[in-house]
Amino acid sequence: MGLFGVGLMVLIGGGFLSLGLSKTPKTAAAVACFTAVGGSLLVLVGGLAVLCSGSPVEVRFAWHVPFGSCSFGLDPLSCVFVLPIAAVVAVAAVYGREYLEHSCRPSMIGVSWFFFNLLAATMLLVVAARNGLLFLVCWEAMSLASFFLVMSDYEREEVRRAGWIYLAATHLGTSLLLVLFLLLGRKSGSLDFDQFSSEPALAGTLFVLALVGFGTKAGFIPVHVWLPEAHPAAPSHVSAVMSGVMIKTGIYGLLRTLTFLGQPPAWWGWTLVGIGAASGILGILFALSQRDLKRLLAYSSVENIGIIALGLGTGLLGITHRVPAMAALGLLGALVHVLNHALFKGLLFLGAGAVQHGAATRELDRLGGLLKRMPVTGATFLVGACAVCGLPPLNGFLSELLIYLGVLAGVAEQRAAVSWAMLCVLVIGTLALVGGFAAVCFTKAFGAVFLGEPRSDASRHAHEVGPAMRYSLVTLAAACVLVALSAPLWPLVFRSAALTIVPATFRAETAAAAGRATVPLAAAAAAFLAFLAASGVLAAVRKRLLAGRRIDRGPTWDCGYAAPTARMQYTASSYTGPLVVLFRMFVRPRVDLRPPEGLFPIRGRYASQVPDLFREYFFGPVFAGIAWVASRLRWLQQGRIQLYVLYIALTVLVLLVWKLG
Amino acid sequence: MSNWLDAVLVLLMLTSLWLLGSSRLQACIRAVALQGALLGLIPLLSKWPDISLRLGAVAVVSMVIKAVVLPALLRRAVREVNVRNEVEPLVGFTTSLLLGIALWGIATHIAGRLPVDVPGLSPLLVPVAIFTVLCGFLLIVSRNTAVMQVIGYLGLENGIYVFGWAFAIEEPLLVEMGVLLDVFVAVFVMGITIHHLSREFDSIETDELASLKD
Amino acid sequence: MLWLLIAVPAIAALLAFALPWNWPRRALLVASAGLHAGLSAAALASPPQPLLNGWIALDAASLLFLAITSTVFLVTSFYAVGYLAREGRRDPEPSEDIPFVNFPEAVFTGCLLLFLAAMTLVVVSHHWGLMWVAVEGTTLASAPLIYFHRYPKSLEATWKYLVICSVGIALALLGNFFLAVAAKGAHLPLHLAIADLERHAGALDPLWLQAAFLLLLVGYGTKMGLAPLHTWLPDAHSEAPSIVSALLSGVLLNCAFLAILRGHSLLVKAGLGKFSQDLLVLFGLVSMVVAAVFIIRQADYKRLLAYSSIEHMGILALGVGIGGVAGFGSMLHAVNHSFTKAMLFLAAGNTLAFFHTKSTAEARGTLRVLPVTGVLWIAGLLAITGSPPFGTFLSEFTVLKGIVDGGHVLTGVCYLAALGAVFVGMSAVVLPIVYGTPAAEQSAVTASQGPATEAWWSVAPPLVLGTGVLLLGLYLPAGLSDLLKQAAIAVGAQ
Amino acid sequence: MVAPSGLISLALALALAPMMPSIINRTKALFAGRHGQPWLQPYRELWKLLHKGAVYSHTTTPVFFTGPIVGCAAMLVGLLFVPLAGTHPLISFPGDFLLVAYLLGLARFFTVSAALDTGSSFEGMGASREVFFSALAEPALLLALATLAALSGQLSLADIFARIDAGVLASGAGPALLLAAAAMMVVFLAENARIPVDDPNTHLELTMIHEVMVLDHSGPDLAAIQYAACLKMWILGSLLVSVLLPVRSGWLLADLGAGILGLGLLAVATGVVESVMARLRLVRVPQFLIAASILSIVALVLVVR
Repeated sequence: MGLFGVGLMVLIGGGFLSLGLSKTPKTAAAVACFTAVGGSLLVLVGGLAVLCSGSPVEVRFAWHVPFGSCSFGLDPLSCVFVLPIAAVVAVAAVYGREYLEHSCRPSMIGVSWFFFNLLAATMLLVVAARNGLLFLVCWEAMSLASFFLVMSDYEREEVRRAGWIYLAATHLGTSLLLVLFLLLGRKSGSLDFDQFSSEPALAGTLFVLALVGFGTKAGFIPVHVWLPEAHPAAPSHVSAVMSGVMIKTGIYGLLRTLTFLGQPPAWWGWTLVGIGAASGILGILFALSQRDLKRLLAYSSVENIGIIALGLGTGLLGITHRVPAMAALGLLGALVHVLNHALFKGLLFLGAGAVQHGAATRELDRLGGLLKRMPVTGATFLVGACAVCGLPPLNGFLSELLIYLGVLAGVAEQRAAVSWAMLCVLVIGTLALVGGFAAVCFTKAFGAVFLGEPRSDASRHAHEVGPAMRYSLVTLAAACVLVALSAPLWPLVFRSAALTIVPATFRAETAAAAGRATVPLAAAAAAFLAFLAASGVLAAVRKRLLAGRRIDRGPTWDCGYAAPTARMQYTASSYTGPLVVLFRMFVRPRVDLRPPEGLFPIRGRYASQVPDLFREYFFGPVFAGIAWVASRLRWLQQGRIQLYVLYIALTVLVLLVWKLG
Repeated sequence: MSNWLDAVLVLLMLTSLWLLGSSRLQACIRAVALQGALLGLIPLLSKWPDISLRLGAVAVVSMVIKAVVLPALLRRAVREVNVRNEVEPLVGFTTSLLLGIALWGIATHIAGRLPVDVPGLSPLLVPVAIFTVLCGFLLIVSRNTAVMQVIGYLGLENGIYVFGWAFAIEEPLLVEMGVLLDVFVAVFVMGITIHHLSREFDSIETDELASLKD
Repeated sequence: MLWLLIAVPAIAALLAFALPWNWPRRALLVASAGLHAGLSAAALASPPQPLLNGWIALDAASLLFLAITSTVFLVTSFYAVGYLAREGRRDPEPSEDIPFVNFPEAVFTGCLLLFLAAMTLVVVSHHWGLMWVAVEGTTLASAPLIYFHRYPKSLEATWKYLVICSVGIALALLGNFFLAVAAKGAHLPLHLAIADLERHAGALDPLWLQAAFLLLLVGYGTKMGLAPLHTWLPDAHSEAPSIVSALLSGVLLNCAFLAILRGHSLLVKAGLGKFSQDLLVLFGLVSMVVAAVFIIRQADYKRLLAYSSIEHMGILALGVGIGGVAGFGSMLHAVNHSFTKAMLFLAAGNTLAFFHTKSTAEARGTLRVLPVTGVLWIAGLLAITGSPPFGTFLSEFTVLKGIVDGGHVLTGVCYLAALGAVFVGMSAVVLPIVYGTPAAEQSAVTASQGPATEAWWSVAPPLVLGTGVLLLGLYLPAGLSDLLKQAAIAVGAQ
Repeated sequence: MVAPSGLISLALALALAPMMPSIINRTKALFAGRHGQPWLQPYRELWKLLHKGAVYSHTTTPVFFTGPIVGCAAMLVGLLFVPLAGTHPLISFPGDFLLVAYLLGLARFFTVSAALDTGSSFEGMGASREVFFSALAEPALLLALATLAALSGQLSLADIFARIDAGVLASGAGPALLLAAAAMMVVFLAENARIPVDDPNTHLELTMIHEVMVLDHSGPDLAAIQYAACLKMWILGSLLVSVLLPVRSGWLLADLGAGILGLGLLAVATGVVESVMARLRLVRVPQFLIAASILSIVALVLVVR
């Protein structure tokens, strides 16, 4: 806890320092970056210490506000989230220092760093808070810090819109959390977590409140709408932090709430599984139909949150039906995926930032051939892409494997029930489908950005990013590989965290089951090594075979069509065209087509974009409806004093007659 | 003296109806002045014969103000802005009268709900008071000129004072302050109105005054 | 001592009317504001003896609202000095788009001080009649302030303010008479001293008491701006000079609220608490919803702030109606709202002075042209919508806690829905004001000589208020929270 | 767990995998009334390619030749876990079939990337179809495997197939098994670029899927690709055969023989299908694959109920 506290101090202090130094941007950036890295490393060490010792620590100070108390604590569950937060923040800070130099007005750099450090600190405080009011204050401070970071490029209209949507969404979500905590603290009258308790009658309500309130931050469908707007709008190192770790605080909140609610009934698990399936499939469908690289990544975050939800749901069902393996593997899968997604999504967003920095656009159909020009970015992006598709030999595979095994373990127990088949179909079908679609999505992303020929001058003249950004990319890529190769470690590290959600009566057997999870993971790690070895050998053989043979270079085989131009390449949109057409029920591209006409057509035009289904057909109409009703009611205030006096008279009469009559 | 008091109350009620029914500003001003005078009579009648000096003084002062000063001010205002001598109703006079009858019903209903156990108090008093207040409201709401709204406001005040005289007579501060306030409001409202009429707009239609809205 | 509280501003007002020179008058304004603040501080330290056999006294509630009044007034008086100095320099011919054509400054300052005196009287008076007179006095003193720029719209606003408030006040007078009747039924010595009535509350005639409360609620509610009696409020706030709007919203509404609270506590003491609580909750919810309706897509930022005041008056009423811990929350919210709203109106004043328009469509991008004011706007938005770490969050949260603990499901849903709608609507309007792209000419100006330098007097006072709200969100001094608790108890809201 | 006996089936797989396409081609030739190519033709082609130089496009990057390597390596590692009929694979652990499935995915990812690397619109088109169809095929395969897992109550291929013997068929799980097998057959055809999904020996790039992706590969790279394709067919084939051919004698040689025989028959069957069926229109293919998923879902419900 000591180290943790010091780290927080360093983070916050650095933030204020850089705010004060904003007259001299370079020093401000240097200070903030240094403190961010240092602080998060301290925090990382502190968190690891608690995680390994497995014994929670708490500190409490008085706080002179009603119902508030400054009580912080670190238990395994918190630390599971502290780990990725600290790691991603540190890397993003190193990256951001160089990134901001080129992309941010010097006068704003100090402010931007202030909010960055604040965001980091508040995220850590959220997972460490042990008092409802404190949690809410940190939670909202976190949202506001990230809101200001999203708005940092506020000259652009779409950024302002994104910021507003984000602010509105997070605020509405939070208002549900207020009720949640007040209901939890209702019996004891105190808002300290250790005083929380839920009346059985209310548990369902509380769960729903938590699901929607925290789901809004986490990005569950259908309350994900802010996510694809805000993440592209933010500076890339911020998107990495937001998408990589900030949305995970929503998952943390959900888990923390579950620890108060006791034995979960079956429908909680089913709800989570359902939401997970919806978020997973729709999220990846929206993702693969995007044309903006960062929007694509944002939607893919929705998909990954869906996978986490699948794991949680499986785990809860395991608890409900007392299937130890299912509970353990499901929860472990979810938690491990939290870490994995933080790493590879952070990596991908940083990569996207590098692409934007190098080629000055995020439009997939204007990019191409960057691998030659930005080799490091390209290679690391490839690693991230494989990881997010859950492919071996990378970390993404581990968490999906755990979740698969959790479900199969449940079924293998031969509980005869159709609902188990349902579970299998939902979870396994979703994971498989999502895996396939993710492959589509990220071959599209990687191929369109880094392979083939450049589709625009900007990308033709792209240049590799500077050392700091390269190093941070490489660091995260290496982290993905290392997590994968150290697979058997993670169940042991995360076990105690997963157990905090399991009711005490059921802990022992769950713990045992969690221990058994190391076997497949160890085998998987071995397989990874085998694979790496095999590809190494094959590469050597190929080199050996080609040594001294004739190697020609020529144009790509164009099937007899002479001199194809770069613009004739298969574009990203046409690449996913068939899938989009197959699922046009969900993915509705808005096409603006002006075909060439006449004998000598001057120009034609074709533009298509995919608006968010739920924003387009649900939230948009609802908000418009409310505004419409409001505008209808405006005649109440239409300026005639007679009417105003009439209101008073009627009020008096009605009240007198009603209350006395 | 209670039947005298009742007579005065009935007269009050009739003046209110007269206010509702008359189409001439001058007539309305006269009606409101009469109301003021009748109002001054109430305490004297209800306390007859033992009338303290203070009571008499207050009664007289209020009579002077309500029956003389304010009507004079109103007339001056009307003269100054040389408006047509029309009331310009939003609601026709017959309708207003019918509404007046309805208001009388409501007033009696409410009064019925509010029993008073004060010996020697006319049963007419509460309904008449409420009725006068409601008529004041009706005037403000249903007439289109600023002056008529002032008149309506005065009618409403008169209604309230019926209460004041009847019950709160022992309450020294209230009444005097009330009188004081009447003067104030009158002065200010009139000042503003005259100002407004003479300077900004060249009519006293309150339609002119509907530019601030949503 | 108590006399001084009222006399200082009153005498200063007379002096101000008399003084022929500008700067001494402005000095007088600040000086008397400071003195008043000092006196109320002293009163806080050691509550003075009541006067006029208890008709003028200071209980906890009075102390609280007195503190709010003099603090806000003191802070705004600094703004007023700079404001008057600037307005004095403007060219005199009247026109709508250069709005600042002044009433003689003397009248303005004098009325400002009289306004303060009247409000102080409202706060300290413990006698129904006296309080009523004082409230009427605030109306009369503030009317000329609203009419400060003499053009038709401000005239119209003043006219509506006067007529509607007078009608309301008249009903309050009727309410007072009803109280008298209620007391007469109980054969009490008939002077409406609050203390006496509350002592014999049990003996009062319940029917007349309820009727009286209805009338008092409607009457003073008109002044406080509870929907649907709020109609004067947006017009007056949008047309008055920003300092006046700040005082109207930040202080005057509280005074009217205090008057209603006195009635509420009387009913509570008479065992009719349920009656008044239900009414307060009803009016609170209606006000919040109505405010939300008009805040959505509001085209005039000063009207926007006015409607937000209506919403917060709703919250105050709701909190007292719910009672329990929510009563405490509502007291705290009164403090927070006064500071925040004053700050926002002052920021609006700076914006109006720069852009010469109240239209949200044209006044955009303050962050670029008036950096500090822009920051004030965004901070004010977050504060007024009750986001942490501002004090308003604490108070709204406390009110919600009262609702939840009381198990009022429907009320809670409406409360949260209204708050949510207000937040979404208000942020949609204010964010462009802060972040939007300024119109061509302003951006040209900014491009040529950088963002406008903002005079200290125009930014320091709102900054002070904002800091206050922020601190209240992070730390609630024990003394203050005790005062709030006692105040809530004193008005029967606990 | 590790079973040395797995080495034998591994060696057999490495050696015999190229025979399957050869058998298929002979069958088709038989139906077409031709004599057909020599039995060892695939080996000859591999040999020839391995001794050639290579031509690379200016456009390409290292991803281009990494594709075949990764693809081949993935298949080799996959083979470690795949049992043939009753025999035990070299390694097995709970969930190994998931690893195999995802290794196929990895191979696909890189083959597709390599195709996109050339920047040719034809290869882009092929890549697009490849990922599209296999994304739809993946649930069918995994759900079918899940059915088997549920049926046997085991989580590793070895244990699963050890439990699926005549006894199981007798115990009334037959229909479920058949449905799962049918689904796997569809996946087998789709993944191996066979009619009715793809046509390995069409000559029009516009209609190709798998072939068009490798147009630009040459020399050892192409050899790696073709060998990987054979191994892939072997892997999916032996999964299918292990379901359809419940011979669990316990004698290694007998089981192996049965398995290889089964693979041969599978190849013949594929050839027959290719000869008698026409290729589906591309827009029909998704329905074909989704139907496969539905088959395995039904199977799953049958088993778990």
